[in-house]
This record gives sequence, structure tokens and C-alpha cells, in this order.
Amino acid sequence: MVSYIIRRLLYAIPTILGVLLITFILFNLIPGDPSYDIAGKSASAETIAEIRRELGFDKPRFLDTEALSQGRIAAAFDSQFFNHFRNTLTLNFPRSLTSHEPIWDEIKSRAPASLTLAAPMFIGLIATSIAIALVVAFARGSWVDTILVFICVVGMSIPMLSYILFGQHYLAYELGWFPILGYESGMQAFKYIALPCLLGIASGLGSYVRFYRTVMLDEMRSDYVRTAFAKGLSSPRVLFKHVLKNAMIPIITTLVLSIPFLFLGSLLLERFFSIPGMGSYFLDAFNSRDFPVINAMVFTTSLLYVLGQLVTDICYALVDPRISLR
Amino acid sequence: MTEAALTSDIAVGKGRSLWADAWRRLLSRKLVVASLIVIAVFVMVALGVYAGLIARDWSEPVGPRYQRPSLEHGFGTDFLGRSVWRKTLYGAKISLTVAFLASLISICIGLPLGAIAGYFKGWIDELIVWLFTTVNSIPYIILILAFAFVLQGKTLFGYPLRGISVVYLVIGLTSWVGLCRLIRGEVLKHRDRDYVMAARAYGCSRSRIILGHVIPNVAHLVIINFSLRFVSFIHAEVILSFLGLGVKGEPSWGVMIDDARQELYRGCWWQLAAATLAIGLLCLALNIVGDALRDALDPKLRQGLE
Amino acid sequence: MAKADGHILRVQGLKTYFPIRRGVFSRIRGWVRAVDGVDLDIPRGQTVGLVGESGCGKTTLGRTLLRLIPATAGTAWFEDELIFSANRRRMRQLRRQMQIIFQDPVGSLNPRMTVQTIVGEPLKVHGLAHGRALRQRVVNLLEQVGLSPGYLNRYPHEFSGGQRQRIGIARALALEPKFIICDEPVSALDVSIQSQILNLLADLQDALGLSYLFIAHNLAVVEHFCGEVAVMYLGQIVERAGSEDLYRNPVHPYTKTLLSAVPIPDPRTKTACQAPVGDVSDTSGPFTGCPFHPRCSLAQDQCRQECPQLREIGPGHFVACWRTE
Amino acid sequence: MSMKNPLILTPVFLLVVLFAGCGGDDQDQASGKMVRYLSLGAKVRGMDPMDIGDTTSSSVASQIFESLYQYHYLKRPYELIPCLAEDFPTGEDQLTYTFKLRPGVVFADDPCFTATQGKGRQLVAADFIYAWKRIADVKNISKNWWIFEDHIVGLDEFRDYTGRLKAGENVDYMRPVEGLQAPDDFTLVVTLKRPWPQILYLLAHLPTAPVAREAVQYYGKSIHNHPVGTGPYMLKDWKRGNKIVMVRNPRFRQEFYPVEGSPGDREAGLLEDAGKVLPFVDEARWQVVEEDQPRWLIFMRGQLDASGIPKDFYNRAIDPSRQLRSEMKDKGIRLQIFRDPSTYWYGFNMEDPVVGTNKPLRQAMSMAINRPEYVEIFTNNRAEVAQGVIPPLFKEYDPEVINPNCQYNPERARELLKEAVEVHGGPLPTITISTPGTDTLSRQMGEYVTLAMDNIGLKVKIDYMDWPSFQDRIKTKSSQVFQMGWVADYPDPENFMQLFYSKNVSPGPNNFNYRNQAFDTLYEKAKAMPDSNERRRIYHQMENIIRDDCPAIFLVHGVAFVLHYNWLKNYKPHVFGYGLIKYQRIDVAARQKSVGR
Repeated sequence: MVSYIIRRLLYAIPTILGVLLITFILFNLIPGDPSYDIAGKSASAETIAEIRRELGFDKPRFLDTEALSQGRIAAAFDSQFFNHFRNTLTLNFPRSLTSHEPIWDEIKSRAPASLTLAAPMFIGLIATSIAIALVVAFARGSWVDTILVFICVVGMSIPMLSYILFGQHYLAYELGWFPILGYESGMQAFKYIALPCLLGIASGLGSYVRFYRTVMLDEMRSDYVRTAFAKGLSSPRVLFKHVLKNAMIPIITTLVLSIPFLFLGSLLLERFFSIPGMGSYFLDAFNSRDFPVINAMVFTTSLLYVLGQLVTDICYALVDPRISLR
Repeated sequence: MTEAALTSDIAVGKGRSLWADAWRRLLSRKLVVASLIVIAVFVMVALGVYAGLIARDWSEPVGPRYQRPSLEHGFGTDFLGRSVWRKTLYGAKISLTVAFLASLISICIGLPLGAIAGYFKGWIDELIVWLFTTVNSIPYIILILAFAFVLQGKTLFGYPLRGISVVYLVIGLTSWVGLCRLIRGEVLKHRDRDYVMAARAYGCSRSRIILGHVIPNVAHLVIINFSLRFVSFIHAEVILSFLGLGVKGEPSWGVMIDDARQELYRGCWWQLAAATLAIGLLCLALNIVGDALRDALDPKLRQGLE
Repeated sequence: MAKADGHILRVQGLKTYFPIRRGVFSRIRGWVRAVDGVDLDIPRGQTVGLVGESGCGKTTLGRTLLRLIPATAGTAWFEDELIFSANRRRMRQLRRQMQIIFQDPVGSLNPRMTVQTIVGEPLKVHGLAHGRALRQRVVNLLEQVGLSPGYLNRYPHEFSGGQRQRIGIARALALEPKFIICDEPVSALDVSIQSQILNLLADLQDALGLSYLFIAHNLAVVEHFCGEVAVMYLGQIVERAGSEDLYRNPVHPYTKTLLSAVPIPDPRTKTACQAPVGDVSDTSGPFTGCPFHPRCSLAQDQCRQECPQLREIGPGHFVACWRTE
Repeated sequence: MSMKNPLILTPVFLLVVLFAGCGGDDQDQASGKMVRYLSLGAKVRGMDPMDIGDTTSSSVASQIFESLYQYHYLKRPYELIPCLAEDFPTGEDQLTYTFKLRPGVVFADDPCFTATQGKGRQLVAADFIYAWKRIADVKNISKNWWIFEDHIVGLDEFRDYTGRLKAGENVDYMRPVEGLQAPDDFTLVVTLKRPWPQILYLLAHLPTAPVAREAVQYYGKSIHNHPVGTGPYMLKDWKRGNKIVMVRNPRFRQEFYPVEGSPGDREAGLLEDAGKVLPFVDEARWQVVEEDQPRWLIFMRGQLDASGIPKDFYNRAIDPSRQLRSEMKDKGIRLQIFRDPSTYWYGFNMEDPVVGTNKPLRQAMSMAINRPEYVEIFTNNRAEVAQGVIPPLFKEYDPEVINPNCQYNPERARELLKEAVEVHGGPLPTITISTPGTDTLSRQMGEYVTLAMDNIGLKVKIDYMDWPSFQDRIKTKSSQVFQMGWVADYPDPENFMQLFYSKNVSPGPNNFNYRNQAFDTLYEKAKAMPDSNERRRIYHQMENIIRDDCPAIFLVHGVAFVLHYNWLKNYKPHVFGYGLIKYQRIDVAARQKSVGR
């Protein structure tokens, strides 16, 4: 087990390096230079050049070939790519270019908001959809199944934007059941995340129910479930004891692999409900080409993702003894 | 045996492929047939728009601005007095093209990569697995945004990228991982099956085995994946339009919803309704057909049912 | 000795090992010795049976001979040609002469192809026939294996098990090979069908002068079909003899065990049932002595320490056992 | 069965918890505290004056920081009054300015003043010099160097010195700058390289506010989170991306509400508080709301005191005669209309081989746009058609001038297009218009312009991009036509004229890359002149050159419509000034009555 975990962690190294490389290349291809904005709208050409120099944008992209040809090895690696590499791997993220705020501080202050919205939403989504999927699986083939599945399909056919527009306008504004927007930390948060949470659950429910229904039907067709039914065990009991337990594997997968994306939050919901989470932070950073921030977020998310995969695999082994870890 | 006898014998023995089987199964369900008809209608509309037969004059004002739906203007008019009905029809072209080409691109990347990784194993496999793990661990939204900005205004093989081509390229280039992973897993199973062994035994080349034997046997996954993917791509187009990275200069459903989200508060709901309805109807049909396809094509499920 | 010496196939010291990887860096920590030093000759126009429990390496042996699995060591001649060192082009030529029939009639036929494509593809791959000629050739092949040409456009799933196996045989025959490895071709079939297929194979041998390596997991099938039988245990051949000789006079304890498992058509003939002791040993660890010793009721100290070699104990009867001296 | 209940109940339970949380309302309103509710369309980046370049951050930080001068709250046209300075500067020539500081100004209490146990100290002239040197310091990457660049004797050299320092070396702020002297604590002498008539406007600019050296040293790199100023408010709470809360600064110097205003102010009730001590509001709260729809909704709920009107809500608020609709009036909402110092245009890149050398083409494109219609569609008449670059807000604006290029004239445009084909020497290629913005409005404008150009027979395509990509395009001179606008920083048309000065070509502010000898000569002459009739004449000449050369399709000048509830007293929009909350008052009782309804 330990050697398996270590091996999986070692596998993560090329992935992380790949993420760094791909993001660096992509961000270098994106047009836009933050120095124009920093310099101000009336700035002269010299000011812009000075700022580029201060930010290190005038350094060579990958390798300082001139320094290399002169044999100055250390100087040759003083390039944008290697600095980016070094900073990220040592978790020495520079400050944001726009707010000058240390990136970690900002992530620490925003991730909770994203999680406060995303975690209940996600748990609610999973719980509700498993519950419905169980009902549907139990009533498979009947009109209840047909109607519920049809509703789910209709639900997932409507774009999320439509849900948000409807919810904010009618439920919050017209009916006044919820605050229109806003966010407070602590217990107060529940008041504000209620509506976005419900909308998130409503829009995601369809696809989750369908997915879980398939998973559960697969399980229900398996021999041991049939045996259990044949033995005369009552249906709900079989459903919970056998079907749900075995359906946990795909459910765990979706759960764990979603965690890094919970961290990034729901862009649309955060924007419309003014929740100061990672989603809007990220979008802002992107729109101002605040590359240190984007890099830090990409790096953190991919780290979380790799860890999530590891946890999933370990969970697999714990839930299903048939899978050996070699 | 004479030539005539041979032909007649063959004519008698008409075989039913698994595909034909699945097709027959699909057509036996009324709801699926209805959905197929809906999809066909949308495709016809899109083709009609391409041919210039439908909604060619979508950009011309037909009446005053922000007209409610009436007998005269079926779905009302928009901020420039253009017919929302025509825009909805025209949107079928954009949305279907985006979803279709994006699916095509992601299949063109995911299928060969997955098949190669699964069939060859070894370092090629490791490389491809590394590639898709890496891509997968970058948050999707970052990939989408980065690709969109990188592609915008660039030229590809001398063809300038803007508007719709950016949209489908972005969606296609960022969404092949799931399919690639799926195909790789399936090919790994198939590569050691006896029929592949047999092909190798009689000297089939590797490319012929992959193209002629393995891929046809995993193709049903592509088809199932394609139909479900189509839906998510139509939705992706809406999100991209909201982020301002969508189609410009032409009405797509995403653009219409984006327009409508502000118009809603002036009491102008028809553009939102028209686009949501169009998306909802098409996606509903696609989802039903996708489910039915999966039931019909996935041998594992079928065995379970029989 | 070089070359096949008049045999269609000669195998010497063939080893096929699979690595076992463990630990943080997936280093190779051991080997599964699926085939561990096999010598085998197959005379032209004859059938040699290869018998053993499942997992003994007989299928691996067959596939190694066709280079579907890389060999670890050893040599094999097909007529005058070295199989394992042939280059790609040469191997392609060799494949025309050596074919294989699989055990599983479902898995060995591509479910997405019609019979015509399945049987015709080898010809197409080797560029031997096209268009109408190809179809004619396929029709002939189908007739040869006893299938109606009307099935040409049918798909595998529309056939019964026996018919599917006939398709597999037709495919193997398509390239007009001299040698066919029959990898348990009948074990997945109903007993009534088994004999039909065996008869077909025998007829084909007579008509086309084929040589077979016939792999089976029980001796009953092999008895009447093979001129010579080799018994395999854990990657090694433990006894080899003429078919009749072997049945009448099994020497190796393992052969005796196998024979005792054969259902006896005549209830009057009673053989003492010799059930094997213990399980099939693990082939991955380093072990010494006779591979069969953990299960052998006759095992002695020597059996545990030294591995016996094949010795000729009668004319054409070879056995690897210390206890037969 | 036991597992079933918790599973199914989870969402129900969640709902109960969520709904239970609703309904709790603001306890502050009950306590009678005067709270001003505001919204922010973008996030506040930081509150270090040196680093503030965006209007969002300015509008917030300006409640805390003050500059030497400020704009009179009520008087129009806009006029400067002293703020931290005691009076207007003295100086015999146009090169030396001597500022006397107002005595008794102290920094707000803050832990950074360790010597006085957190008690804010007196403001001195050296604080200004220190703040301005920080702007000059290259290492600080300030957004505001353009303010001082090439104006003050010795400051550019100071900047060069900081640029030469290696990483890790500290900038010596004691290093003297010849043009910035403080003979005593309350006197600041500024020596200029050449006349700079706009100096006072810029010294009313937030970035030139004094900064306490103690604060910079105490907070180091996070100074942008800890504003320490002399203004009426102090920062209480700041959740990035969410909200900002400010409270009254108890040690704010005595300042009084103006006793005179413009005509009509008294009738509007803007002089009711004349002579009273500022500020009135106890607490100011900003809520970040990025999308228009939700902002409008919370305004309508009374959770914002004032709001602009997003384009698509216009018809709900305003009737066709530009009056507030009665249902809005019934809610106690008031409408204020005022002019913006802004001009919007499609600019031509004069270095582009197609449009740059083809004046008939530029004129034709300019005439193709029906500006009144454009104004109606995209601004609901909340803009004025432009005839040139100077907005009507400026006294240099000449209402008599009608620019033929700015009149909708498709027939003439088609004729000009024929000429343009001759000038080009062949059929015109498709013209590319770069648009900064990928949002709905930009897209709709793009659709409109395409239609308009199509109408005169010119093919255009719109390249939509986000702001950084757009800037990249402009600054590298690789655009053809670009959509842009300019909002003046101060009430002097020089701010607009610099956009056409040949020494300012990209990446400087002259994005047209417009070069005209005659214009340059006039610009250099006017730049050094104080306001006078002659200067006004020169500005007219310069604007005529631009109108004639047509380096841009001038579209509109902005007109702002602002709604506010009647409980917000003393509310008068201001286009240059920022720190205005101190003048405003909330009628708490009226709000409670209205919102409680």
C-alpha cells in the first residue's frame, strides 16, 4: 500500500511538470501584456518599457542563448520559463500584478467562500440525486421511472444561465424568499448561499440522477443482486445493502475528482450572486492577464486533482476488495 | 458452382450487423422515433440556413424594436427590430455546427490517441496517458479561456479564426480527454481478444488491425459519447457566449440568451424563451436518443437485459 | 543439429517468461515461467497433441510459436526457417504457412465483420485475391468446412458455436497453410458438435496434408486424433509418447492423474483414481526440483532438489520423472 | 431501512436550514446609524494612492485620502478649491509654485504610528515629497508616473536612479530632488522644467495624496490593504471581492458644507446643510456586484442608495420624454441627468496602409453611422452626438460647429467610397474593426456598425477581443480601426489633445498614430499657456484640424442618468471629484419607512 502511494505520487511529478509547461506555453501565446494597464492610460512608451523591465517581461522566454554561448550558465537560466518554474515548485508565488496582494492570502480568503457555496451544493446534489436514483432504480420500468427520468432529461436540457435568471428574478426579487445577492462568512452565509445552492442543485440534478440510475441499474442486473432478490430479501433492503454499497465506487470517483473543481467554484453562480469566491477571482485575473495568479491557481488545482485521483484509487481499494493495489 | 447460383445464394443470406440490429431496436420505440424526427428537423433547418434557403435575411429589421410575439412576428423582435423567429432558426446552424464540429474534433483527437495508447502500450501509452492526465488536471475553464484567447484572431492553415471557428475549436480541443481515456480502456480489453490474435496470426499490419478490427469494435462508444457530448457542447456554447467568447456577428442560441438576460428586466422574455425552447427541445431529443443508443449499442448492457 | 530435420516444426529449449513488476519503481521482481524449456517435434502431415491443465502454458506455447507472444529463449524451425529470427517480411511469408484455430468461437471472430470479410481478410492482407476471385475463394472455403455459401453476408452472432468454429477453421485455411495450431478448438463446444469438428479437422488433414499441433486440456479428445501426445505441466513437457503407448502405459504420475480424470466409456475398466495432492504450484518463485513434486504422492528428496530431464524409456516414449528409473 | 431516512432527508434538512437563515434584517437601521450603501462594479485592487489608476479603487480610496486641492461640490462649471493646501499657490513665474499647507491636519489613528502609540501625527510638506517620490520609484511600478513625467526638476533623474538599483538595494528616499523642497513643515515648493498650467488639476488627483512614511514602513508590501490618510473616513472592514466598510474618522479636521452653489441648487435642497460640519454619514458600505441585473434588483429593493441605469432597464425607469416613470417616483426615486467628460469613437490607425492614407474612406465611414439612432439604440438617448473630440462639458466646446463628417449621409458616403476606391487604386478590402470587449453590448454595437457599413457598400468585419488583447493590438499598431473612448481626468481639453500629439504615438496615448505638423506646433504652444481666450482659440484650431483629417469617427459624448432614493440627501453627481460621501446625508427615518414598506 505504502509503495503504491509513493509510486502514484511519483507519477504525479511528470503531470505537474506538464501542467507547468502547458500553462506557460498557453499563457505566452495569449495576446495582452499587463504592463500596459499597469502603466496607466496616458503612459509614455518609456514608462511602459521601464515597467516591463521591472516585471521581468524583457527576459528571454526559455533560455538566454547569448549568456549560454558566453558560458554564463546561471545567467542563461534567468529566463521567464525557469523563473516561473522555480517560483511555482518552491511555492514561492509572487504577488498579484494587479492587487499586489500575496496570492496565498487571497486564495485563503476566497477558497472558503467558494467552498461554502460549492460544498453544500455538491453534497445536496449528490444526496438528492442518489435518493432519486434509488427511487427510480427501485421503480424501474414503471411510470414513476419514466416520468422522473423524463423530468431529469428536461431539466438537464435547459441551460444553467436560464435557471439563474429565473431564480434571481422570480424567487429572490419578485417573491422575496431569498436575498438577491451578497455574502457573509460564518453562519450568516447560509442565508446568502441558499438560492445559488438550490439553483445549482436544480440544474445539475438531471445529469447526476441519470448517471446514478445507470450505475444502479448495472448493479441491479448483477448476479448477486438477483440472488438476493431470489432469496426473498425485501427490495429496499437489497437496494440499500447491496446495490448502494456497490454503486459507491463510481459515486466516490465523481465525488473525489470533483473536489478540486469545488475549490475553483461555480463561475456563473459566484458572478451573479456576488460571492467572493475563487471563480470570480480567477476570471478577474484572466481578464487582467495577472499571470502569477492564474499560474498559482492552475498549479494548486492540478495538485488537488492529482491528490484527488490518489484518494479515489485508495477508496476503490477500501470499498472494493477485488481491486488489488499491486 | 455457377455464377448465377452463387449470386442467388448470397441474396438469400442477408446478414444483420450489430449496427442494423441496434437501428432496428431504436426504431421500435415511439419516443425515440419522435426524437429522431426532432433532430432531423433541426439538422434540416441548419442545412437550410447553410444553403441560404432559411433565415437568410435574419439581419434585416422586420418591424419596430422589442415587439411582443404576435401573428405578424412569431417570436417577437429584438433590439434592432429583427425577427427572433429567424434568429432562432439561424441559431440552429450555429449551435449544430459548433456541437457537430467540436464533437468531430474531439473524436478525431480522442479516438486515435486512445486507440494507439491502448493498442501499443509501452512508452507511447505512457506518453499519451501523461498528456491526457496533464490536460485533465488543468481546470477546464482555464483551458477554455486560454485556448479561446490564444486562438482568437489567429490563422490556421491560412484560414483566419474568428467567431464560430474559435468556438468549436476551443470546445473540441479541450474536451477529448474523456473519450480518449474511455477508448484506451476499451482497446486495452480488445487488443488481447482472440480475433485480434487471429488477425495478427495471418499477418495483418498493426494499422489494419487498429483501423479494421479494434476501432469498429469500440466505435459504439464513440457514437454514444457523441450524442451525449453534443448536448454538453450546445450548453458550452451558451457559457462561452456569456463569457464573451462565443460567436459574434451571427445569432446563436447562446448569444440570444446572453442578449435576453438583460432584456428580461424590461419585460422582454421572448428571446430567452425562444432560445431556451430550441435548446431544450434539441437537447431533450438528443438525450433520449443518446440513452436509447446506449441501450441498443452497449453489448454489456444488452447481455444484462436478455 | 540445424534445421527441422524433415519435421514440419522443431522446437528446442523454448522459454516464454512474463515479468512480474512490483514496488515503487515497478522493477521486475520475478518471472512467470509460462513455457520453461520445451523441446517438441511435429512430423509432417501428422498431429501432435499437447495436453495439460489450464494455466500450464500450452496456449502460451502455441502463441509463442506464431510470434503472437515474444519468446524469451530457444529456437524453433519451421521447415528450414528459423521462426524467432525471421525479419518482418519473412515472417509475413511464414504466417501464410502457419495458422491457428482458437478455443473461443465467439471471441475469435470479429463481431462487426461478415463471414465473407472474416474469411477473406487473410487473402486480402496478403494480396492473394480480389473482388470476384476473392468471393469465389471464400465460397470454396466455406464449402470446404461444410458451411453454405449463403452465409456469406451473415455476422458471427447469427451462428451456432459449431458453425462459428467452422468459420474460424475456414479463416485458418484461407492462406493454404501447411501447419495449424489448434488451440483447444472443441473444448467450448457441445459434445455432439465436438466430434463433427474433429472429423472435419481430420478430413482436412487428409485432403490437404496438414500438420496439426492440437492443444487440449484433457486426454479424451486427443486419444484418437493424435499420433503423438505431449503432456505439459507448469511450462515443461513431462511425458511424450505415441498416442496409444501413452494411453496404455502412462508413466509420469501427472499423466496418470490426467488419465484418471478421463471419463471412461466402459465402466468395467476400472482405474485407480489418483487425485492430485495439493494445488498447482506457483510458477513465479524460484523453485527447485521437479515442478510436480508438491503435488506428487511419490515425491522423494531427489524430486525436491533436482529437476528431471526427458529420458527415452521406450521407443518414442519420453518421460521426465526420477521415479521411473 | 435506517439508511434511507438520512439520505432522503438531507436536501430537505438543507432547505430548512437555509430558509431558517433568511429574513434577518439589518439591525443598523434600527439603531439610527447613518449608513450609505453603495455598489462596486469591479473589485477594488488596492488603496495605496501611488498605485490607484482605476475609477473603482479611486472612488473608494478617495474617502480616506485627500490631495492638495479638490473640486467644489456644487459649483458648475467645475472649479477647484483648496483641500489640504491652505490656498492657491503663489509664484511669480510659471515655473515655481509655493504651496502652504492647511494647519491642523492629522493622519488618522493607526498602529503604524508607533512613536505615538497609534495616534496619527500631523501632516507635513515632506509627506507630499515622499508620496511623489514613491510614484517616481521604478521599483514600485506605479500606475501614475504619467502625472509627473518630464515636469518636475530632478524627479526624472530620481526615477533613473531607482531604475539603476539592483534587486535588493533599497531606494534612498532622502536623496534630494531639486524641484521638490520643503523649507518648513507647512511649505511645499515645486519647481517645474517648463510651464504646466494643468498642475493644479493633477494635484487634485487622488494619486498625488500625501502618504505617511510610517505606514509604508510599518505595513511594507501590504500597504495597499492598510490605507492611512487624512480624509473623513477610515477603513473598517474589507473582504476582497465582497464588501468594504468605512467608518467616520474621529480626528478629521474641521470642514464645512459649502454655503454657495450653482443656480438651482438651493431649490433642489442642496444647500439645506450649508455651513454644517462634514461628514454626515457614519458608515459607508460597498457591495461588489459585477452583473447589471442583480445590481438593479438590489437597488429596486432599496439596498442601494443610488444606481446608474443599465441599458435594458432604461425603459422600466424612464419614459420617452426622459422623465422618471411614475412607479419609480412613487418609490421615492429621483433622477439626475448630467454630462460626462467623455467622447467615444472608432479610431483609425493612421499607419495602416488602407485607412491611414485614404481620407475619403475615413469620411465615408464616418458619415455611414446614423449617430442619433446609435444614441437611441445603445444609450436610450443618454448621450449627445459628437461633432469633434471635446465634450460639451468643457468651456472650449463650440456648440456652433457642425462637422459634416459627423452627419449621417449615406448618399455622400457612397460617393466618397467611390473616391476612396480610386485613392486605394482598386476595390477596397474588408476593413477590420477591433472592439475592446466581448460582452453583450460590444457585440450588439458590432452588429449595428456592420449593418451601417453594409448600407454604404463597405464590407467590415468586427474583431472582438478582451481588453488586454485589444491593448496589445493598439499598442503594437496592428489594428486597422478600433473602438475606443476617453474620459477626461481633469477639466482641461489638453487631456484630449494629447491623444493626437505625434510624440505620443503608440504605445503612448496617441493610438491613432496621428501625425500632423501644424497640430503639433499648436499643441506645444497651447500646452504651456494658462487658460485664456487665445488658448481657447488655439484649441478650436486644433480641433478643426482633427475634424478635417478625420483620424476618428467621433460618435457620442456621454450623458449620465443616475437614480437615487429621496432619503439620500445632498446628492449631486460630480464627474471629476471622488471623495464626495462626506457631503452626503441619509434621512434614516425616510429610508426605514420606505424599505419597511
